[in-house]
Amino acid sequence: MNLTLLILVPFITAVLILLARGLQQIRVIGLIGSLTQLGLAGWLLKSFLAARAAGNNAAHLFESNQTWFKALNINYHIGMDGIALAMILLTSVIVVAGILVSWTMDKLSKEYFFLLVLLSMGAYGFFISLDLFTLFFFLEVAVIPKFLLIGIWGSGDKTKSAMKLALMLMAGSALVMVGLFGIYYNTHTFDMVQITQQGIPVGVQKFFFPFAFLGFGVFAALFPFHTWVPDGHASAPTAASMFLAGISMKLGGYGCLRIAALMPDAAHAYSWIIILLATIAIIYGAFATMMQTDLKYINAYSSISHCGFVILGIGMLNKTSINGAVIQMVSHGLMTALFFAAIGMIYSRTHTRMVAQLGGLLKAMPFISTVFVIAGLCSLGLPGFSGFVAEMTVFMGSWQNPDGAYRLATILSGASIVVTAVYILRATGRAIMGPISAEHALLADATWNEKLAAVLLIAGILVIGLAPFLINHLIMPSTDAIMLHLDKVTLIK
Amino acid sequence: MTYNILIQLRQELALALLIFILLFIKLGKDRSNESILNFINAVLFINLAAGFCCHETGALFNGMFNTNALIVFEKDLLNLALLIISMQSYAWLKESKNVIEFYILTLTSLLGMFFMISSGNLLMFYLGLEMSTIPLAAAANFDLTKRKSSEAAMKLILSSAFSSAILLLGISFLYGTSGTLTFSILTAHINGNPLQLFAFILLIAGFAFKISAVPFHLWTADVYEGSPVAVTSFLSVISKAAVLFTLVNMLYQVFTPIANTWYLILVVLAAATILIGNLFALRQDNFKRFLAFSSIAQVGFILIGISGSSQAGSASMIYFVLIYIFSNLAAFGVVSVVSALTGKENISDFKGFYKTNPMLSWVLTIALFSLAGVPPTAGFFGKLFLMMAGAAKGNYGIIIFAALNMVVSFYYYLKVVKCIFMDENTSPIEKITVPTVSKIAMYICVVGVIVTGLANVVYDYINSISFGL
Amino acid sequence: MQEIPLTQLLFVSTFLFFIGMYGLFTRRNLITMLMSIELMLNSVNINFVAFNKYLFPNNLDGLFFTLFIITIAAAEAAVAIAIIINLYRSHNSIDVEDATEMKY
Amino acid sequence: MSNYFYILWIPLLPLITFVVLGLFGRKYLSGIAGLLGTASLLTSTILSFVAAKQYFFIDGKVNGVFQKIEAFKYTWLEFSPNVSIDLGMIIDPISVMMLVVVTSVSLMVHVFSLGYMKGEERFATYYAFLSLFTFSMLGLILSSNIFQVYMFWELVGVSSFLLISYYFNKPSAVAASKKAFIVTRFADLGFLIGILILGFYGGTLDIGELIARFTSVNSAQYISITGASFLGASMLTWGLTLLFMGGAGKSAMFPLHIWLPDAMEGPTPVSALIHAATMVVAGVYLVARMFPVFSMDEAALNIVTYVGAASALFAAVIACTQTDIKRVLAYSTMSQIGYMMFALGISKNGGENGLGYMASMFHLFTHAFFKSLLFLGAGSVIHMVHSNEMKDMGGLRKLMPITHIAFLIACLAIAGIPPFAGFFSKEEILTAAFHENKIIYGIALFTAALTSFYMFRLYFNIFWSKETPATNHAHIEHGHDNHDAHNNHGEGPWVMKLPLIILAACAVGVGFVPFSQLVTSDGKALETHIDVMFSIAPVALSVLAILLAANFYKNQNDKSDKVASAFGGLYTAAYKKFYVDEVYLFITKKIIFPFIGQPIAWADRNIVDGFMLLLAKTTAKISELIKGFQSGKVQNYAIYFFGGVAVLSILIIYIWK
Repeated sequence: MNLTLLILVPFITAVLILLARGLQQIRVIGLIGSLTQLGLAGWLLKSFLAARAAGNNAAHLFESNQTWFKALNINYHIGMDGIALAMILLTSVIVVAGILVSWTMDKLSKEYFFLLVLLSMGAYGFFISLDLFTLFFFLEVAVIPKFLLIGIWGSGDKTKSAMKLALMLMAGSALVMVGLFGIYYNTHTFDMVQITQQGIPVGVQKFFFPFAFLGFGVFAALFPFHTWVPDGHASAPTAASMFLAGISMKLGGYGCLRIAALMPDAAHAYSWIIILLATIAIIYGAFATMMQTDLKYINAYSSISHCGFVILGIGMLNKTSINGAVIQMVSHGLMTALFFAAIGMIYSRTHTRMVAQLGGLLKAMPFISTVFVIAGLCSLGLPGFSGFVAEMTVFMGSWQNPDGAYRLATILSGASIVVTAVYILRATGRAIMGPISAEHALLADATWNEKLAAVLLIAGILVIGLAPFLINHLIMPSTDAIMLHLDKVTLIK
Repeated sequence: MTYNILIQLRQELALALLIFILLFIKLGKDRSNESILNFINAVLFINLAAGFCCHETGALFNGMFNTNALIVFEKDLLNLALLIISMQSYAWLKESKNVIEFYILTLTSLLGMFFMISSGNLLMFYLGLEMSTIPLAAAANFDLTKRKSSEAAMKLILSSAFSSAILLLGISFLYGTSGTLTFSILTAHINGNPLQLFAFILLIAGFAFKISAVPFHLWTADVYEGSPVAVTSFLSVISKAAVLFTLVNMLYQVFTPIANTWYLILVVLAAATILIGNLFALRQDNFKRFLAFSSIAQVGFILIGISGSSQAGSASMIYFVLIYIFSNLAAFGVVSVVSALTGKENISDFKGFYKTNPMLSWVLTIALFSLAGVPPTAGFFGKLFLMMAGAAKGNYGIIIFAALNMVVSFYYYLKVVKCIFMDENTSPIEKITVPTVSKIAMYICVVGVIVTGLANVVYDYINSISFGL
Repeated sequence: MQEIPLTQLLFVSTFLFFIGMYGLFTRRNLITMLMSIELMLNSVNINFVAFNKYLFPNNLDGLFFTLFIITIAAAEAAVAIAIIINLYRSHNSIDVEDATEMKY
Repeated sequence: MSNYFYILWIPLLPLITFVVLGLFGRKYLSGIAGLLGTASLLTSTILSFVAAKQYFFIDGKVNGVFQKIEAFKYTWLEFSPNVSIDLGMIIDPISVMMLVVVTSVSLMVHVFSLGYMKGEERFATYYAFLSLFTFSMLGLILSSNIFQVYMFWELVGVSSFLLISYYFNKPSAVAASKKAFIVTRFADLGFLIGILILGFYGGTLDIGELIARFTSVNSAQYISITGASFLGASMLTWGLTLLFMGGAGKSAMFPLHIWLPDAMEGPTPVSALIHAATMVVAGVYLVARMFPVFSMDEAALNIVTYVGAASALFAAVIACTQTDIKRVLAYSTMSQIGYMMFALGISKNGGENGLGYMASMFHLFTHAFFKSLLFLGAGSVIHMVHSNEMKDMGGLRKLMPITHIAFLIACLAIAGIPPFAGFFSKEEILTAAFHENKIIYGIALFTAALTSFYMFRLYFNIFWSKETPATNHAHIEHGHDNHDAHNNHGEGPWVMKLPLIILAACAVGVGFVPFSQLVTSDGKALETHIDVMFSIAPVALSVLAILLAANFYKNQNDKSDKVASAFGGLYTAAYKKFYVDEVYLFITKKIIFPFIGQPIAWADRNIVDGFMLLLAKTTAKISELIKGFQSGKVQNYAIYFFGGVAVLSILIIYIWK
């Protein structure tokens, strides 16, 4: 089983898209490529579980380690644990959905699909990397497509948003780079497996952890580096929003997790700051969402709040909370992608995203409205949907820390679910329910591709929401492995 | 023995021969520009290919002239750059009346650089330096009728004469304190007394002037803007690369006893260069001026790499220069074609460029991304390796500073991309028919930009032939 | 005859160098500026010759260097003057302040 | 232990119905959706009765004690090896009792809706939501894990939300549904934190385990939870109080009750099911479920008691002044749930002292029947007159004889007149209160009288008052689209009458169920008897109140207005629901939005984002400032060049030697 296939398939798809002619060919190639990828991810899951069942307890499966730049000890080291696999599955689902909702993109369609596929390639590469250099490489690969997607196909103040997003993400990756250098020059390797084995001196950890963690934090919309999120998401075209919130923000969360595992001492030392920032992000994001009037802004701000849970879970540094953080990443990815898909569908019909100008859409487009409501309910953490599982796991985990301030952080974050209910219901009440305006009454409901995309994402949400033991089973051994490193602390907090 | 000389001097001899051939062609009957250009490009290609054929380590003329695998490779890089520039300038040169003069000037300058790189003696170094500079001043004035061109040439010749004077003063003090001009003997006499340090600073200032490190960079932007695009490319890529190679040779081999001193100087220069280059690049609208400041910022990164004073330092520098040749020349190639065929050189003229010229837009975009250091282009690897080399010294301050500056640089590169792809324009530059030769050159650059990074062989080879302190 | 000490020669050359530099900084006529640079080069020449004569009389490195500097300075002047002439054609002036079109 | 696995089908059938109707109902099954839903629920109901029979009368009792049986358990989400959310089903007296209540009331509502909701555009959706609610409620009842309770708790919340906003194009319905969800969500936050506290100290989330650990005084868990304290109260008190906060929210206890009256915007059968009989008693059920733990902590129980009593009185006072019949019923529900709450609060665990517990459960049981009957009756009336307002009604007894009789029975039942069901349960509560706490007893007695008064005020206003029935066509609050077709249809089809008749029978009969033998705090049978001497006071008070109501409202007159004006400010305050809504509005609209939300949103745009922009602008500004270096004058360049040399020399030779 060669994981490089995960990068090759999008690559080939991208090349084929460049060679194709006409929207029809391009989108079919894109869809086939993304479906192949989905199938590949599914097959990976199957072989992963089979290998685990066969008693293969290695931390990373399907490992392959090739020398890349020998002189600098940079290797193309790939492998996959349960967490990475969960992320890969998430990515592949969102990519298929993203291609489906872009089915009728006729403006520069070749470039559009090409960039979408390129973006997904970056994400896949990122998740399978076991070498920090390749990790960083793929992290940055995914930035430029975002810039172009927003800037060219976006709406509103698109160039400004695109610029802000690209610059802030680049600033984040610059910080990451400094952190990685720090690791490299004190361990002489980029290989995460080796680094965890040999450990990093505590002083080095303490100096470089903030760089790397905050750098990834920018990607994960950590307060106060989140300001690219609202504008970026709001301006992006539908599929790009989905990718951005569904995949790209996860790169940050995943990176933060890996960094915490690499530098356990620093993670413990700084955990209170991480938690502080995450709590602020959660509460602040939720209240800021409450005041938004644009559907995309609502979802974007709520993403800040939800991604705060990821960081909170990581910052709490115990097994349950980290499990929760991972589930929250997957859950938020699916949920927010679904949300953006629904908003995109509404926008393409009504040509407005302002809540005040919408109303009673349930009457004209029951399917889209239902999708919207489902996304909303998932967002506010309703049992049966993935959001509940994720948030509750984070709460349970973070509550395990008996320190009073940590407790307070948990309670405050918990309070955000009330605020979430407020803004979700406000938006739903205004846009989906209530009286419908005459001009919207005759709009058509979702088309087959939109329905398929929504169903796919909802299926993902439901699988996690109804059978969380599945994903738990997948990621738990990997979290255990991470905890092994995290508990190897040499300094007492 | 004679045979040996031929091998070791073969690149210089080839250039000299070519210059003579061109002089004879000039004397002979008039030929069409196309045939001359095709001939020259073919010869340059053969010259480039021949460069790779064999190399030998050795010294000639009592250690005046050194050569080894690294030096040969460096010269090959310069040959390659010249070939690409020549191909890209096809459209411009075709219309020019003085094609042969252009080549004579640039080839002479290149020959000077070769000697400079190979020099094992301060006198040889000085001669090579001047030989490479003076023809360039003349070349900068190549657009005889343009005001800006003569202004640029004037600024170049005066500034470089001044810098030569400073450099010479430095050399004279070095001579005074050591009594020798030969590098191998000089090293033993370097003891770091104040006069020697002062002399060294003067010498470094001369180098810094050539590679346009702040605050010795001020001529750069004006000269780049005023000169014809081909000359600008030459200045920004070849001339800089040659001096960088020489600088590394000298620092790593001659001034080893005062390594700590020059490390500090390099860090200070690097910080200033990156910062000022970036801050000025932010505001530029003229494409050449913009690229001038961006190249200044790039030099700052190179200085960080050099300051690592290790094998990785010199390898990453050469590697980056190779990447820089591809990416900067790809950018200049597009500007050159556009400028030759439409006369437009401003960034704002490129608004909506993608609608009319998608191919050129992509070339330019990829080039800019490579300059900005975005994967998967090679610029990413180049910049990262430079910074890794620099970080090896443990001075993370400069690395953090450089990392933050990368963000600033990202802004202005993206601004250009934004212009090309996103800005609306009612009258964009019309569709441009690119001459095939130039197109090939651009493709070479683009392929180079992508392959150089991802394929590890390039770096591995460079690393295998480079050496550290 | 008493020998002139090296320091005095160096003093002269330094003096000359800074006179040249001052001229370059302040004179606005391009030709004068060029001449100022020649002064600087000449001061360097004095340095070389003096060092050679006083400190390292055994070989002639310094003297040779001086010869080359003179040659190169001549070449440089030739190109510079050609450029200045061309500048005069387009600007009708050889005032350095008139050639400041490109800035910022 | 005998096999109760079939109980799994009781919640599962409605779930299947929900999925089927939700996916295909709208397109393919809109005609038979009602029948499908009803049929599946009928099966569930039968299964519930089978289960009840098996548990109570065949094999539930071992050695005279009803056992707790875990019929099913599956680890759903593991947090850590000991702490996990398990999906389980617990069979004990209260859960079986609730099974019967929920399925039968739900069945009645299903049947009633066949007529009431006929012709609605989203008929299938309605039944899908009803099924979803029934599923969630049944799941809640059967939960064996406290986190499982929370999950179903949320699910009932959302199905209530969906059903209240069923008439989604009516802004008031949407607002009401939002309010209901958000207020209960707020309460649920307390519930969640309570769970976290109990789970943390208990080391498990399994209810049985929790109870076992916290009720044994020597267990490590009990010692640690009572040992830890915060703000002067032990963590046990905190945990239970927060748990109760969740319950109070769901059960509309003061001050979290504000959503209940508004929730009446939903279709009336929904109100009957959710907001009268089942969901609103979930809070009572939760406290009962955790009662052994509650009984370990005096402080928490006191809170339950006083909140319950206060709510009972408070709601009863307001109910006397409301004119919307559904709102009257809503406040009456709140008042009755207050009864149940304080009954739990004054109870002890086990034995004779557990009378309050048993009484509370008994009242929950009887209340479900007569209150749903009242709502369905009100539904019939509203169906008829298309208005919720008392002033639009009157004299309806002739037009709607069956409804009239059923309504009367229900009123008598709630008023506690023997031999109707309410009498028995209320009597037990009063007895328990009398023994435990005299203040509570006083409040209870007064509330009982008020209850009789406002119920009969309602009754007389609807069915008597005017001689000729008034029908109002102009003002149609009700969301029926095709109301004309229903006009002058008497009492509607038999599907609407049948539930009334059945429930009326229950309202009369369920009081005779030997409840104390079946449902008690410790599973052992409890001997109770009706003390006639004790019953005289409450019954007499009720009768007096009924007579007063008859005097005021049987015929149109202005006596009531005079009394109202005599009460003056109190009346107005009660009519305005004591301004609790206004306080909430003030807090949200005047404090949270302008002082928290807006500043944050503003700060985000202007300070946080502004800072990023400022960085960019400053960079550009600096760039602008230093452009003078590039003056274009070659002499300046040379000067800077020399300056650079000088600075470097100074740095290297003099400073960094």
